[in-house]
Amino acid sequence: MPAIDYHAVAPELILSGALIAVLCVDLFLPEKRKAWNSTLTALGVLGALGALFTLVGERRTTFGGMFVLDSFSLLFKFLFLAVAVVVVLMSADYLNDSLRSSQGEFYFLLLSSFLGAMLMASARDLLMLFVALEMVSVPAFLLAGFRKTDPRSTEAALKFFLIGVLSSAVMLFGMSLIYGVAQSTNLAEIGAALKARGDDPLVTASIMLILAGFGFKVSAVPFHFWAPDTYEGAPVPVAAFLSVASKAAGFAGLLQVAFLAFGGQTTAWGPGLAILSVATMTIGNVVALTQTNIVRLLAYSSIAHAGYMLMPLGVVAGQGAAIQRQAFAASLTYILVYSFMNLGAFAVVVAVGRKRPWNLISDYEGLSEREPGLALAMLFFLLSLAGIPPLAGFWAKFLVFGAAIDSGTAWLAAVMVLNSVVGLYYYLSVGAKMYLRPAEDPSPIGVPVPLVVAIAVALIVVVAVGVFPDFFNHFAPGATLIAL
Amino acid sequence: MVAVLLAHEEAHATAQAAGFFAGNAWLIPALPFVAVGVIVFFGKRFRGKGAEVGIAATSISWLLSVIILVTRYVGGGGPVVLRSVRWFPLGRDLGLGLGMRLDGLTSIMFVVVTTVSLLVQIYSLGYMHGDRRYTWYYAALNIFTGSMLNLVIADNLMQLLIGWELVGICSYLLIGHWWEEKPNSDAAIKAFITTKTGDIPFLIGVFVLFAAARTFNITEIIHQVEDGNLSHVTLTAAAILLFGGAIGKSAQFPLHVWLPDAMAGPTPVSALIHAATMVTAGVFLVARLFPVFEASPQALNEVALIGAFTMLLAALLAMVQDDIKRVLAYSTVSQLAYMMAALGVGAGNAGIFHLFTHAWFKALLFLGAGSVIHAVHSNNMSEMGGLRKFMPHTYRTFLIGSVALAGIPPLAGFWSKDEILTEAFRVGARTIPAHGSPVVGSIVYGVGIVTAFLTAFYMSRAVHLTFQGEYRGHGRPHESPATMTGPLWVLAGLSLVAGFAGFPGWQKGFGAWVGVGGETRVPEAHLLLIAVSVVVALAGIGLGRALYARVPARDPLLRLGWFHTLLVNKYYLDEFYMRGIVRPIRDRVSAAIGTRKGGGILRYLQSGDVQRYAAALFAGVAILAFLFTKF
Amino acid sequence: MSLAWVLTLGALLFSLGIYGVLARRNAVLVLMGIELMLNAVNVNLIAFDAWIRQGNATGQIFALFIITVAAAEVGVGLAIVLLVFRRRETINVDEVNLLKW
Amino acid sequence: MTGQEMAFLALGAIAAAGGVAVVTARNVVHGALFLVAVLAAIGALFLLLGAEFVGWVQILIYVGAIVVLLLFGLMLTKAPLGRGALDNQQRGIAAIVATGTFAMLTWLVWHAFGDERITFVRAVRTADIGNALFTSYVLPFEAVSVLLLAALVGAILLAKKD
Repeated sequence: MPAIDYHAVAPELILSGALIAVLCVDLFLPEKRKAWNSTLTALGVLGALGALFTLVGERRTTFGGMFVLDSFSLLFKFLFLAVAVVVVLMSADYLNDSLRSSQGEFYFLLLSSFLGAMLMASARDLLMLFVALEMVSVPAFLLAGFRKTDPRSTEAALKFFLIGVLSSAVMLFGMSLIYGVAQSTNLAEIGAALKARGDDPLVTASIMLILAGFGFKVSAVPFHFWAPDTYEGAPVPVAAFLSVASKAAGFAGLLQVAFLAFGGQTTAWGPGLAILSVATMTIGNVVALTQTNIVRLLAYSSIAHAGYMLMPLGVVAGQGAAIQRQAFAASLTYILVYSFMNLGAFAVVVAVGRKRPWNLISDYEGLSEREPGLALAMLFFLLSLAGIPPLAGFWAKFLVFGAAIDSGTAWLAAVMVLNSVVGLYYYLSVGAKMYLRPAEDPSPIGVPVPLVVAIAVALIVVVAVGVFPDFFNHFAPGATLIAL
Repeated sequence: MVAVLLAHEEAHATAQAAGFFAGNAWLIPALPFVAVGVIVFFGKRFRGKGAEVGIAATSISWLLSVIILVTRYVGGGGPVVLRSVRWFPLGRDLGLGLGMRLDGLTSIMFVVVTTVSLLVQIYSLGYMHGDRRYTWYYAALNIFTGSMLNLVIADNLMQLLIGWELVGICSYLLIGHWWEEKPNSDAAIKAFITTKTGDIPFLIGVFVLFAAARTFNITEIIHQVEDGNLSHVTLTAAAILLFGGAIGKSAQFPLHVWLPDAMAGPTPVSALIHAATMVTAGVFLVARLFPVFEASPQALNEVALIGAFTMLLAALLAMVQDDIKRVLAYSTVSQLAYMMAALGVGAGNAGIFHLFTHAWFKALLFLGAGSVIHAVHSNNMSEMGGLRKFMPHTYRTFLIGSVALAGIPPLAGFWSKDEILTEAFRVGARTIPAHGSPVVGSIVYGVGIVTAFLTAFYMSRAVHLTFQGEYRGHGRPHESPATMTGPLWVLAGLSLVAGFAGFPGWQKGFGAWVGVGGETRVPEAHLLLIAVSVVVALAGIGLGRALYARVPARDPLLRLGWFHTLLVNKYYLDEFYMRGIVRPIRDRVSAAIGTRKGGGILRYLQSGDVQRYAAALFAGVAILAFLFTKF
Repeated sequence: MSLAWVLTLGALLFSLGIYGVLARRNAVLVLMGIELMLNAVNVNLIAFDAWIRQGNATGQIFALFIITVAAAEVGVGLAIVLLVFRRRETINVDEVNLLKW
Repeated sequence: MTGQEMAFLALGAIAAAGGVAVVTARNVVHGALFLVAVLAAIGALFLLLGAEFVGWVQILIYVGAIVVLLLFGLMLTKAPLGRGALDNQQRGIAAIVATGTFAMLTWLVWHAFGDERITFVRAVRTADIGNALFTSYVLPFEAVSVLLLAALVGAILLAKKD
């Protein structure tokens, strides 16, 4: 029996402890003290973060190769925990209305989902990947329907659930076939077995079924339809969680599967993903142009960004190690940067939603008068999402662009540039509303401290990374799964 | 941050030899940005609400600019100073840096930008006094100044692009400064959309150049062009695409429509951004990448013809405007077109010389108009008249600006305009070798002469309608305070003398300092051509005087009949864009993808029916299967 | 016994599940379709497991996990369906379309 | 044809026919009962393939728990009867998609595994499964336990009236 490396799983253990603690403590909290749940959750996340710091630079394998701790998984775990902190900060105020009494369950489910995401980053086995994926999804289905009295919220949960379960069934079918072909569920062993086997239509079909499952998770076209409906209906912090942590978890899984298990089949999935990414960014951006609801706009924008993140994976087909590494780093960096800018935008939406719960874009008219700081922060997030230098989003796009150019697929780079211009229109139209239109109701909104902190964290990352993009060079290529 | 950047510096050898001021020219764009930080965070605590911070920073930048220009370039030029820090290395050969390329062109632009910015900021002390967003206004002006200076100093296209976008954003923000009134924010949005239309080809052009040269560095790109490493087709494509951006930014036909509407912004902003600096960015871009354009006669001809067409088109429109700022706006479009046309016929130095002189008298005219508007609270010349008595300083300076613009010697406009016309004539007459076609040279000369006549006419009209005759407005106008008239006199002085910088025959004159595309052609005087220009200008002024000396009850231009109607309606271009392009595209796009109102693909797919989503999911798997297995 | 026959049964159940998911409007029937698809996966896994004859029975364990997760999903799904029913008086999924475009 | 093959054919026929009945039944309760038949046949198939423990779990959990849950769901939501009430408009598309998927998957598996036979089937002892579950697979096992807890808590929260 293999000894268990408890240190390697310490962050996950702390997180599980925290979620059990939240569930139990909540039982004894009087109605007035329910807000303590958020403090407890935040402490748990910070504890896990602390444990994670002790693991920096380590490379450990435990549970028979099923759980691997390396720079890749560390990077994602830091991301997930940082996102968790921000989401908890966002939720603290949001939950103070009708949802007050079920705060304990909310944080419990949120932590379970984050625990799944943490496991996802380390999962090097199809079985583990599947369990982690479900662990991210199942609590998220429930969270999406958390506003029980709001028919839009229940509808969001239903759609999310049906499409989610359906795509995991599709993915599982692919996994079962891969298991049959490779006779193993370990990603590295699958990679070796598939390399030996060569081209086989069954293998490509299975890969495609598995990619469809991840396509749902990262909301790539045409697996994206649930996303706008669900984001709009779900509580805003949950939408933020879905568009950031859940999507990043999907990418964590996708990158591992693509490079570890299917690294020998790049010519089979590369071109397909390239076309998928083009469709994703184009449809996301074009449809975003017509939106009137800010959350829906951000949903389509997050679809478009999934396209940008997928693009590096689309250019690796038949490329050498250097390009593969570059593409990998580009995708990874994009996910990191996107997470913070999108989270920041959602945090602003939560803040504005305090007064205007319908989240219409027209609610942002004159925001610069009502809350100058909030408007400025939102402007920064929007500009970063649009890829305006010198903010973080620009560098992310630049890296992806560079990967496309260096791999000789300049047409993809051109499509991306055009898409960025389309994106600029709708991001800046929100900016123009904030700065160039009068406010209907000029009274200030009042942003509570946790939200200020959440926005500040995101803003600092977006601006700091924008000014010091070199930051990435310290770890992004180092976080290369592919030992090339 | 600066310190960190310097720590990683990869200084070029020239930087050491350049001397302190030139070596540290990066301070010039950096200072306004520092000021922005101070204004945004502490501005309201200052006595002057942040204005003094901006003015102080810009003054230092101005001083540095002048020192650099005088010590290095006046009297025959100095070596190009290159210096850069790597900002973000990437991949095999991608990489971005912050860099500076200090040459004659840069230092001239520095002086233009900082001087006008400084004067405008001083002027705004009076003009914007008591504005509700006063502090923010100064912050925006300083972001603009810093960004424009960054655009000018940039040694690579990415950095240039950053400046390019930032000045654009500042421009929209400042056009919409008084956004409480809807037309103002509409104008800002129109400016945004129109210039962005030009920016799309511009972006693609940058990437075409990058893909071909595999570098963003301007100096290296130019070297590669000169070594003949890049194919003719690539360069033509790149040049034409890049020119798209210049058309948008410098308001050339067919994207000129945003500039007149941009007059919705505060008048000092118009003087700074929409007359003297940002709109010249397009001209600057062509000059900066002149070797790229030079390598492609087709592209050069396009530049020249667009310029020739725009100058006439806009000058005609300027004749029929009642809003004094719109007269000046169309005049700006027309004069920018002169600069473009000059570049198009290969006379880069003449074009930049005109940019230089134009900045002074056009900023002067705008600020003068602002002073008038400040006094009578209206933009319409039909509500002015007789202001000469009430506002002597404004009148005199405005008159100087007008005469300079009309092209009467020895004022500034005469020298630069005449140099452009002479060069165009000589290209047409084949007396100098040119890259473009001689026919194009002749066209530019011919249209240029007609435009010169029109320019003199509309300025004469504007001066008469505004300052002569009887006052037709409300209340009793009064002269503006010294913070406003002071800058007017400074600019008037510059408008009087700036032209001598390019005195024909002066070996070490303007052309030698600037040397667009590395060329230092000494301007030559051609007495017959000078005589023609002067006669034409005097004729224009005379006609204006004849028609408007006594303010007629009915505008005599109405006698032009249908042509007048056409002009008043701006050739129906706005309607054409709206009905012919914007609306059909918008309708078709929204019909295709579907909006909350219309039907379409989106309405079918994103129908809200989750099982249709599921069907699409399987369709996706099928498409993937097709792509993957390549049946 | 031929492996491909068992796998064909898996493919058949999977396809029937797809039909159920796409064609049924009652949410509970849609869930049944999904159960069919998951069972198809289990059939594949067990068949491969028997064919591979490896000591650690990975396929069987995978199938166990799928059964467990499927149970959890059905629980969650029914809770959501009940919630929808309480708000809308219907569980026909094609009538639940407030959110669109 | 061996006995094992005959048994497989019989069970496969039950599962296939039951599957068709599940997705076409006009009465929701009948649909659920057909599902029981399919699941039981699959459970038996697992036993046949030597997966004893999984076979019994299949029958216990699916038939004993999941179907009962589904029936509760049907009862609580007053599901109507009849094809029009149970099927939506895209039946044709669904049929095409399902047929296409079946054809493609069948071709793929026969192409890849047409010659392979399950020759020797040894029953895996339940003890071995348990051993594996609590050694190499203990991490996913624990993870699934958290998942079940989350599903439980969340489902109760959503389903309870308040």
